[in-house]
Amino acid sequence: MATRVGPETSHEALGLSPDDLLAMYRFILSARLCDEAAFRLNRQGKAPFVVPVSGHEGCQVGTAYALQPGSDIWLPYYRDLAVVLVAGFTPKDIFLGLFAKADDPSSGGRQMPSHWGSRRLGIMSHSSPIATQIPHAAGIAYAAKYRGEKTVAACWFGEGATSEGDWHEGLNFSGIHKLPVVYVCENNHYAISVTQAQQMAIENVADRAAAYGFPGVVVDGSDTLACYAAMKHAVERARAGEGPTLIEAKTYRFFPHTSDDDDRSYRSREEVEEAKHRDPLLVFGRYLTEHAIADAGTLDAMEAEQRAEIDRQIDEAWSAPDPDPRTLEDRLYAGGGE
Amino acid sequence: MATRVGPETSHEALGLSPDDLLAMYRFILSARLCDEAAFRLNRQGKAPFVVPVSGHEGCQVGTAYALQPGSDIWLPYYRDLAVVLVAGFTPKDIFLGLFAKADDPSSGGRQMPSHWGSRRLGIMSHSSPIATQIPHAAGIAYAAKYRGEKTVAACWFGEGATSEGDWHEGLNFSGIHKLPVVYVCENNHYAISVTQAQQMAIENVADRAAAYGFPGVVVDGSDTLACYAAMKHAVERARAGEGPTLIEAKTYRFFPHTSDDDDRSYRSREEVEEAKHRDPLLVFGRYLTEHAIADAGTLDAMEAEQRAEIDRQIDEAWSAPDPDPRTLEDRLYAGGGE
Amino acid sequence: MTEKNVVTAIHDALHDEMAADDRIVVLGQDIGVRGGVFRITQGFIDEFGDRRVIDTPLAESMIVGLALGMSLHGLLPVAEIEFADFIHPAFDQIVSEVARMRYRTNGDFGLPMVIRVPWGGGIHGALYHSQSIEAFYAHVPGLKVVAPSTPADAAGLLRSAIRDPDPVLFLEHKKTYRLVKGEVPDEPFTVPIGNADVKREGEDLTVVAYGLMLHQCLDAASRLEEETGMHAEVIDVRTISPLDKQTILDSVRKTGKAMVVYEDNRTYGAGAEIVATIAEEAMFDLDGPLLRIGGPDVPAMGFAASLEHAFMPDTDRIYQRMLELARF
Amino acid sequence: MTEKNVVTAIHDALHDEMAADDRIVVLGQDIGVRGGVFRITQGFIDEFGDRRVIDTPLAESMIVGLALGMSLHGLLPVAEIEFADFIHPAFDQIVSEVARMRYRTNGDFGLPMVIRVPWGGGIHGALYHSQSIEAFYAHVPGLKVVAPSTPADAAGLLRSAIRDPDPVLFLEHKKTYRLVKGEVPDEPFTVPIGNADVKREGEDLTVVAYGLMLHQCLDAASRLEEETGMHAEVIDVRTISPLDKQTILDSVRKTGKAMVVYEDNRTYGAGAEIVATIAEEAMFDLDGPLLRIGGPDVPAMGFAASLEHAFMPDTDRIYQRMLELARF
Ligand SMILES: Cc1ncc(C[n+]2csc(CCOP(=O)(O)OP(=O)(O)O)c2C)c(N)n1
Ligand SMILES: Cc1ncc(C[n+]2csc(CCOP(=O)(O)OP(=O)(O)O)c2C)c(N)n1
Ligand SMILES: [Mg+2]
Ligand SMILES: [Mg+2]
Repeated sequence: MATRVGPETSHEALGLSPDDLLAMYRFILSARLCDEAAFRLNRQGKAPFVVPVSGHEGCQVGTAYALQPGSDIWLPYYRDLAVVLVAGFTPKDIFLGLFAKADDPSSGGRQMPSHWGSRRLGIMSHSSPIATQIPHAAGIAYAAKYRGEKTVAACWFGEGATSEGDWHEGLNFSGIHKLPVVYVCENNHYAISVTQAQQMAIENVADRAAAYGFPGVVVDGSDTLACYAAMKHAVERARAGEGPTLIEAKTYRFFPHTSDDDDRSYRSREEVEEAKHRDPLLVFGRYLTEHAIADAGTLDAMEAEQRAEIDRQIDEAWSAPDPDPRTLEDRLYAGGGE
Repeated sequence: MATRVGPETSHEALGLSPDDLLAMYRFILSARLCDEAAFRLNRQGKAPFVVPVSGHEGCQVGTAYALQPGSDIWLPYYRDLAVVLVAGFTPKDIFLGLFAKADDPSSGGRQMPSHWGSRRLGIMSHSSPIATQIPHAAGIAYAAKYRGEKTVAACWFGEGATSEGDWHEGLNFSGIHKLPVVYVCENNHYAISVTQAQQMAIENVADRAAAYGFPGVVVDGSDTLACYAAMKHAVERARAGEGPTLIEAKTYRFFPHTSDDDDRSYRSREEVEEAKHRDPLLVFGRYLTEHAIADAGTLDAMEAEQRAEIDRQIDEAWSAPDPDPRTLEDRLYAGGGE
Repeated sequence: MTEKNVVTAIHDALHDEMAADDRIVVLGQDIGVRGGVFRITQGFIDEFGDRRVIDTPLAESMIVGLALGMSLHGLLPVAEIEFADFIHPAFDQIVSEVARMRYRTNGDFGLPMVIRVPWGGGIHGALYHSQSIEAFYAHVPGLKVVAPSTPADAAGLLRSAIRDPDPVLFLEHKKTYRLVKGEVPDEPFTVPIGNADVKREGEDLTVVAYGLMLHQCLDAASRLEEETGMHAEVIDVRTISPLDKQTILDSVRKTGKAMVVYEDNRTYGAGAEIVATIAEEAMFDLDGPLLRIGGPDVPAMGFAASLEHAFMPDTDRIYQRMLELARF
Repeated sequence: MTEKNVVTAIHDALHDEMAADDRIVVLGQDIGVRGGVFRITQGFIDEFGDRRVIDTPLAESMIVGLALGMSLHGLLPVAEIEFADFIHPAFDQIVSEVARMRYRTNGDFGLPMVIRVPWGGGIHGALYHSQSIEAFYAHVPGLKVVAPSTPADAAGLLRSAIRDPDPVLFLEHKKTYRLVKGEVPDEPFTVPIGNADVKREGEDLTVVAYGLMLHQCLDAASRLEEETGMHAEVIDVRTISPLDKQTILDSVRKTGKAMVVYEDNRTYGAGAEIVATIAEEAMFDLDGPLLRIGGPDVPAMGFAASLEHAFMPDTDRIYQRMLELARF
């Protein structure tokens, strides 16, 4: 059975400085503001397709912040806007993708928005088919171990992804070889409209870790520090050669699945409003003020400054060039076009 | 965690009559003799390909005997010679398949030997790709429940099969819908040469049932009655609408994987000989004599009579006609050729 | 007769079949309260209940394997794969299991079942929501592959597929869903699987297509008539496998010129078989080159409008090639 | 030069590459102490250890996905699928992931990796140990598909595949493994991917083939010469994708007659693309019909010797068609 981590009370115990906490808050805030801007642009007809993150920022930043940018490997899925911000994406990078511009670092405008990737940042490119990145994470972790590195691979996915065969096959291999990989399930209880009860007969995805011989951990996804604590421990285990961990963060998606979805058909407005009481942005903001890391004024100032900065970067992204149709057949194979 | 069943001491407690016990012994014996004959024919060049059962007969007959021939559904895999005997195959049916004759009930000589199937007997046809029949079992069980039948679907496979995505996907769905299906893993600790330790990081396959919300049971595969007891209980649960069970029978394969395999490269002769001390045929024979169900003489007589009968049926099968090459393109679609 | 778009035609035909035969169940992702991402099963859950309208876990191989099992035990499953791009995990179940059940049992078992799949580009779907998959499955003996292009054909072929004793892969081009409208008979009519259809008669050249490309070819053909007075005969393949060679060859023998148009990657695509068939069986009846127009050999189309547009064979390009060929 | 069969040629080339570059790892089922069911990795586990020779669980999608991850992180994986018939569960990983990594990242990521696959019939493999799979993968942009037919080509192409910056599906015909022997250079030579090879020169007709069929065509060609004095030019496709059109078209333009032979199900098979290419680009150079010989459109071959024999295109049938065409 999976263990539970948190609620986390003290950041000192986790070795997090006030600056760390402010940096984490800034990532959460910035992801939230990118989301709002993306939907605004969608309504303005400037962004045909948006994948929201709102509600997931806490568990994304909490887990991602425990990794080592530059050396560790990130395998996010489309929901992970906040993860890639921690990994090194700028809001401009996000919007270059949203507008499918030639300079979109993930795919040069070839993939849908939110299909992240960057060799430079160690963010592995993923596709739309769900759960295919799970065995990739195992392969990367195997290679890292083989090469004697201290690298850890971290892989994020939703609870729906756990139903795919690839998920099972990838976790099984990771357990057999005690690979340095951490699997993070962002359980928001819906796969588009399919409920968790229709997806699996169990309450905790983390309980499945037992089937693969490694620990499973359940954590409150709106408690950013609890997520950090769980991830920090899992990353330490992985680096120490003790093998994988499956972390399940219970979270909630505040917006429809994507800008193409209408969630009123499958969940009540009351349920959605109720969930917002555990908004990770509020919860973490409260922690900062209560622990005198920052006062309300500082946070408001940060928000204003972030807003302005993001709007500036959106303008830059918007005015960037579109992909040249003559590049359509380029880069299918090495040396194929520049 | 999986529960353990057995050792089973009293057949009365299981509602098995002496005749039942003798029938079960006959199936085990007959499967064993078919195996020996098949290898003899292989050496004589009359059977190009043989898949042995020896070692597995106890768990196969023990589990299969708890089903209702005629109404329940069988989804065996290639190792399950004894299962299909219980389901209604005659030795002649087995050898018609071994010789790839036109009257082979499974495929008319189209499939490899031991790829069982018979609509009349409710044995679902399977292919060579491992684990594909797992979701089929779920679909059949769903249909049976939908139609309000009391039918139970039983599905057998090796521990290697549990690594395939289809295995995970099929069990997951079965658990969600509490389907009337029983999954039986014949864990002989090898997938050809791949050991269980290379296949999974856990000791008991049955422990994986917890990931799907239904019970897992571990049983000694050489204890035929223990296997029967576990299956009987699982079938009752299924009929009562309480959902699936995963039974894991710990067993051993006495011969190479197939007549094409050479197992000396991956396991010691000592290990094989050691395993034969728990030969289900001996164990069950001992039970019969110790409980005065039959004396040694009766069992020897039964063996002699079985041997003669099987040889007779082998001769019939051998002299049956080969498939007519002009039927090559028949029965691809309904109405395509007679 | 009622005018409908493709979505409504499929929705209504599926609905009426389900209402008439409770062996029919539908299964797939988001087909319940959500009514399917393309709204094909809108309202089904309320009318037929969740035992007949099954929201499955996120596992395509399982969806197909489950449907197979249901079919073996007396149901008539109609499975939906949310997008053609996501059918690939089910490749083994379809190729090794579904397509082979009857053949491998020498006719002992049969598998009446339908797999519905929204496919094709032109909807801003990028690399993984735009793919054509017909070439992979048309090559699989034991599986029938249909690809209607009009509301009436979609309704009639879906009924035939559901009533067929063998498995049918039913391809619905996403771009035609709401774009293409047409008259659909109100009675439960069927369109036979295995028959191509001459959608426009002509004597100057033969154009063979299916899916969205059929409509682009029809547009190009009208333009050809308006601007040059020449007449292209446009054939809608409709059933990709088994291929209706006769209808295609009869037309080619009549016009003496042929071109094949498809959206999928050109090389080793389904159009190759059609061209090869014409070359093998009617080469001496040709008095012009054999032309093929297909998508470029890159993975589907990019998300950027500029890339998507550059990928799709467009009416103008088709028209130009028609003109060359007709003038040849 | 040393005479070797195909198994030894592949074993030796793979061994030497691994000895020279420790980024290379092999993974698959039973490739460790068992040495692979066809003995390609015989002895590797002892020499290279179990970190470089990985016996995987029974999960093909995972094998391919794992290799992809290894390649992304600096290794050069050579994955083995035990039989081509069992590659289908990995279809999604190959089509959606392996083949698209470079394109979808606009060149940011590359995937040097090889997937070795024993394929083809004639070995009593029945429906699920005899399949041809080239048609499915040749159609996938981003993936290179090679199918050598001789020991030397197998060794040379395997080295090229391992050194290629992009993913290569490496098809090894099981029947040729021990049947076909030939001289193999002892130095680490390579055979370029993308070049077909004229295995026998001739001026009377062109015969295009690969795999086991190549050898049957060569036999038929010698018989044609002995019995009629006519000369067939036999082309070994070697790389199915990207297809070497030039070599094929040059030959067809020279001989004016062409036939394509393959073992796979005929319809929508790889041969269709070759025939279509010849029809589109060289029709006016032809002075005879375009012929195609392929396997029947049923799922692979039956286990019964009578059924297997009836399935495989045999030398005699190939010879008869050659004769007709040459005489045309
Ligand atoms: C193989 C595959 N099948 C179906 C889809 C369509 N699809 C896209 S997202 C999604 C739901 C995923 O849910 P979950 O894994 O819980 O992640 P969430 O969106 O809830 O964060 C589905 C079904 C897909 N992308 N890939
Ligand atoms: C998908 C697939 N991959 C590989 C194989 C080759 N193969 C045949 S049997 C086998 C081992 C199966 O082991 P297990 O499931 O434990 O059953 P056992 O033979 O031990 O009874 C393998 C790898 C196959 N048949 N199908
Ligand atoms: Mg979810
Ligand atoms: Mg086993």
